[in-house]
Amino acid sequence: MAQFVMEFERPLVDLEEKLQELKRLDLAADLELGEEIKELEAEIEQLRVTLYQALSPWERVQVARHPGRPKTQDYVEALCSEVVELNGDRLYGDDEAIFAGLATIAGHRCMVIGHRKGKSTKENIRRNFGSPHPEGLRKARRAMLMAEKFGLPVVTFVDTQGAYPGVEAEERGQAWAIAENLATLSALRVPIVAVGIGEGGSGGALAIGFGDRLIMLENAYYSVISPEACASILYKDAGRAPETASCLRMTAEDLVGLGIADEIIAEPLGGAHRDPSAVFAAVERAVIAALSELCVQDADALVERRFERLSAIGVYAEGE
Amino acid sequence: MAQFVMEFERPLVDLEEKLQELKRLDLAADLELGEEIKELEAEIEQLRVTLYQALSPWERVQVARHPGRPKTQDYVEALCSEVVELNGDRLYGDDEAIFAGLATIAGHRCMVIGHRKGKSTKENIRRNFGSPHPEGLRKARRAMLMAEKFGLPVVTFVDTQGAYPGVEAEERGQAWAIAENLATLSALRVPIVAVGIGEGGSGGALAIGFGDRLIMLENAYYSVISPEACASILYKDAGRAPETASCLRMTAEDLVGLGIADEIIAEPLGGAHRDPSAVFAAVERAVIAALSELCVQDADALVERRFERLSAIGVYAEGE
Amino acid sequence: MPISDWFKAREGRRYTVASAEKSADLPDGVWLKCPSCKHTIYQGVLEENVYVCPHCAHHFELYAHARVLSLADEGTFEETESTLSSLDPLRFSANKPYTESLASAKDKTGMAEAVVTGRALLGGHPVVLGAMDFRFVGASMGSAVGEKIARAFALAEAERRGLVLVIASGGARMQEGMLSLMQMAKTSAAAERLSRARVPYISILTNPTYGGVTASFPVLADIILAEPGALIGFTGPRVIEQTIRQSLPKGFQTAEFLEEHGMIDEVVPRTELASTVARVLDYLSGPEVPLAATGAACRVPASTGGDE
Amino acid sequence: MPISDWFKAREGRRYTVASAEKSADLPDGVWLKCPSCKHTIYQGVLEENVYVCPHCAHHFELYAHARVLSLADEGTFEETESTLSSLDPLRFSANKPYTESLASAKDKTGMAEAVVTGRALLGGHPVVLGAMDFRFVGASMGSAVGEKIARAFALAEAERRGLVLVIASGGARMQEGMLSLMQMAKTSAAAERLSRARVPYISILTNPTYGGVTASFPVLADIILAEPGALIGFTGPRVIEQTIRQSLPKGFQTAEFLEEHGMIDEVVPRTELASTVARVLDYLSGPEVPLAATGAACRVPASTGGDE
Ligand SMILES: [Zn+2]
Ligand SMILES: [Zn+2]
Repeated sequence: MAQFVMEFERPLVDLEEKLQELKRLDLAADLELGEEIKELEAEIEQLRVTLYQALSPWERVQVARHPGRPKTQDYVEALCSEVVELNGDRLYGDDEAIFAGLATIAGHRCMVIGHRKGKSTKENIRRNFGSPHPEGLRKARRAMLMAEKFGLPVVTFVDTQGAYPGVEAEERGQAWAIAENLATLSALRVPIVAVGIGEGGSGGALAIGFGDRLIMLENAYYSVISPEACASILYKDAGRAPETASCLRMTAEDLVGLGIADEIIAEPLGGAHRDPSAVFAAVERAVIAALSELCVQDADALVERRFERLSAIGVYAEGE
Repeated sequence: MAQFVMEFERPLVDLEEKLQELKRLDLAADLELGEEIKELEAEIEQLRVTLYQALSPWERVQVARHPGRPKTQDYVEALCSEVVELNGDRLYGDDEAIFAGLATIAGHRCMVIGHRKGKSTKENIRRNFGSPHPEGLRKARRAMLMAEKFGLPVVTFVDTQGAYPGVEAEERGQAWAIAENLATLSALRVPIVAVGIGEGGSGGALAIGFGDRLIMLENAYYSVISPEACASILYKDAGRAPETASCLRMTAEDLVGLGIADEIIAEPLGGAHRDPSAVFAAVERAVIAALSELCVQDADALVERRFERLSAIGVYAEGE
Repeated sequence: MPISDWFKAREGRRYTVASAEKSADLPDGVWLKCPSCKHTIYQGVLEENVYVCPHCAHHFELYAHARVLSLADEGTFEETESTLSSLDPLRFSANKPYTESLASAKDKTGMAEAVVTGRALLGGHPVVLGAMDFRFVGASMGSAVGEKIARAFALAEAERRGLVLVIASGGARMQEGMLSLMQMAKTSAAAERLSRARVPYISILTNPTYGGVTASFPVLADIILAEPGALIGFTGPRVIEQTIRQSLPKGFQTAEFLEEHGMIDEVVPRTELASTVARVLDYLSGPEVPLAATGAACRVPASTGGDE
Repeated sequence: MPISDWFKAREGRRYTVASAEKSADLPDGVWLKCPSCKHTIYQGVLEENVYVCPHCAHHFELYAHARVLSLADEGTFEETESTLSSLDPLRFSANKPYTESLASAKDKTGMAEAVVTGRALLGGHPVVLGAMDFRFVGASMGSAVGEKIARAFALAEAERRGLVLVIASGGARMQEGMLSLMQMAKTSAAAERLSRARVPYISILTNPTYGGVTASFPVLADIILAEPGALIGFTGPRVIEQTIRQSLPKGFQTAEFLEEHGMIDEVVPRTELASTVARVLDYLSGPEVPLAATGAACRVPASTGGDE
């Protein structure tokens, strides 16, 4: 498949294409274009750094949504062994927008839960583009409770535009399913490590997206509302999303600043899709470090700290 | 509405009609038919006793299914005050075949749960003839757990032909819903008093139909399979249900004999529909007596005794 | 005392009572028009009827303080955390600065934030009582609302008072970004604690209840009531229509629709809310001694007969 | 050792292994015909393949003892409660006396009842292992089956062994009337106890699993697996068709249908069952010290690295 190009990286891609052309010439005609190639490579390198090293929030959103970006199932494949997938909520259905399974990460036996976007249109339709219905969230909750019952830490991969906004989802209690997951996560007696790997869309993300640690990939975002929806409300113009993306403070760095995320995992220049295996390794290191710290803690203390951590979130004034 | 006549009581009804006729003649023509009337009354009284005092199991099944027989909502109306009905399973729907509600019985605050048959065709369609879908059983389970949470004893009224045998019921996990109720009832930390008031059809009945006490109305039945279905299987002839009704040992008396039911409440001659208020009073006395005994018990001991009671049910051989 | 007198007694605070009262600056005895049946109604009559139209049962919007007073036993409501209010942690200024929205909401309502909480008696039961006010930035939940709700849960737990919350909300408060989203987790955590402490919690969903607020503490109640016709959901109807490109079924997301779909316990007219809540508390509010300490299986032993 | 040798070593017991073995009295090397793809298969091949057709993956009926042996680590299965058997408490004699049905079932199967239970190792994990045999009165659950199942749960709890049960059943055993129905409550109570003790329980639903048995202990497992194509439900398809007066959707009540409807965890071919169950037990079977005693949040502390 042709490389997907985000708008802001067009100038870089143009240069890269030119470089490829030069290299082909070099080989084909055996000409001495070495100097030109070297110069162009230097130029590209500089542009790459300029372009990628200080991405705007809106540009990061583009990177977070890049179709080639590693998805939950890529992390499961790269990090996990001995996987046993769990299906179904035992109430209504099995939602393929949510993955849940027993899995081993570097020797740690865990319960892994994640939003599951597809990699092709066909797969995306089956997985509803990673937007869960209530039965998906209830499957996740069943997995959480099983993890608690058998003393397995929970690792979640967050990557969704949000819970699915459809008639049937409302009929089957989307709000109820989300709220019950929040309550369950808040008091679960095993460690919970959440990793923001791409999109973190509102309640549908939060329903599996917090715990004792929140690790964010550098270009992952997490937001109360999508920048487009926010722009639609405020300006009646979704096209002004680049502005609202900044206002909403939804980047990994913002989240650390707000005391909501703990840690940022650097991505390769250009985004996680440029070198997935480096990202997998970094995520594995971070998850293992978190688990090593959390798993030996006393369960009561763990839950109490999580509650205090949640309770402390918020900025407000008191007094007349 | 015309009095519903069960087949076996036809001779009695014929005599009763004749008596009414005589009485009308007496009044209209001012004739002295007093003697004839008295004789007929005596004859009727004797036939009534002969007919009703030793009902066969199959005749009891007819009484248990009598359309005029008091239903769960009649018991709720007669016995309960301050009722707060609970609706919905908070997962999928609200099933009108099941009633659940907070209610006060002679000063005892309880959780009341019951199968709810309709009294008219229209109501029966809405209530699915008292045959629950999974969402009804899950509403019942929610009520059980709420009762446990707030220390309220559970009183159930059992009256169903069985869980609904439909495609959607299977799709939404009828077996799962029943089994979860059984597990929940077995370990619930509050007293459970079940009252068999009419039909006790298999798993759909059992899902709210056992606990620390099982009180059976004299003509209520409780069976692993309907006598018709049993006859269909064994004889390929549902018409032989009168025979299988006897074989299956499904009457109140049988259940006490088998150690499954604790107590039988006598019904007026002819069945509960002949004098509902007497039945309500007797049921109230029995329920209150059971609650008075159970509510002061230690919760751990209560649950342990219930488990032992269940574990002891069964007749089998051991040893070569 | 009637609600209007109570407000007069607290001069200096510019509380208003209900949406129909926008003509309250007119002299006493003013007539109001019902937007549903178009009848004109004497304001005093409307007030006596908890702002429910006596002709068509239309439920007028009822502001937070009036709501609280409509539920509490007369003279028993004592507000808590009344000075807790929002800041502007994100310096949010897309289109209109957040600080301006807050200032105008305060000015319009006389409230410090979108939720009022306090102690009260309700049907004789000690409760913590709260209500949200849609006029205040759409009763959206930012840090201050989340904190007040969380404190209401904590107070209910600490004093073992039943918790009664009247909900209305447009959802999360986007001007506080992720701080707002996290209030969903924070308030749900508080609800879970109260639940484990087995203190009863009743929520009353009113028109409108939407978004991230719906998907947190309101639906975690032991008993969920709703006012007739109230619109309640996670995603708003317009967004759903845009997503599915179909028009929505009739009655979609009404309280009645939700009852049919098993999500709420009962649709209760406003005029019967106080008595219904009191009745529920009769069942779920027990003596102060926790069950575990007595060992007995039931809250009300047989010997006491039941009527406290 | 191969299953057939194991049986030879236990002479005097007339266990049979699987439905295809009805030609087992023929000399070694007999060929069998697959009812699905009509291929003829060498019996030894079929046996090696756990009675799954190597051509079309048709799953032949597998009898209880063979089933247990197919899952247990070689030579580790020790039967328990092997003498527990049914009586005729109702003196049930409609059409055919129950005692006759029992006698012919015993004769046909060489089993005392429709379920075999015992201790075993499975992937190295100590387990309690059980399997039901459809040939024995349709593997229906009467008092004896209920008691054996309940004792299997109790044994698993007492020795903190994972419980693995392979289900097949036509439902309750009507010849025992209400005693049979109550086995549903009794076995579910046993399952609830094991669950509260946090001992893992895996059920494997095979063809057919129906009626009151489905609606009790089998679906209360932590992990529910099923064999491909197995028919599983509460009400049988004919009764449903009679009720709704419509024909049933294609694939209705198959294992795959149930997975789609969220009721089971995974459809697993018979050849992979032992390894799948072993893998699940790797996760859910912990050390003998209960979690509460250590205080630590997780079963496997980080320092141990994981591989036991
Ligand atoms: Zn009106
Ligand atoms: Zn084949």
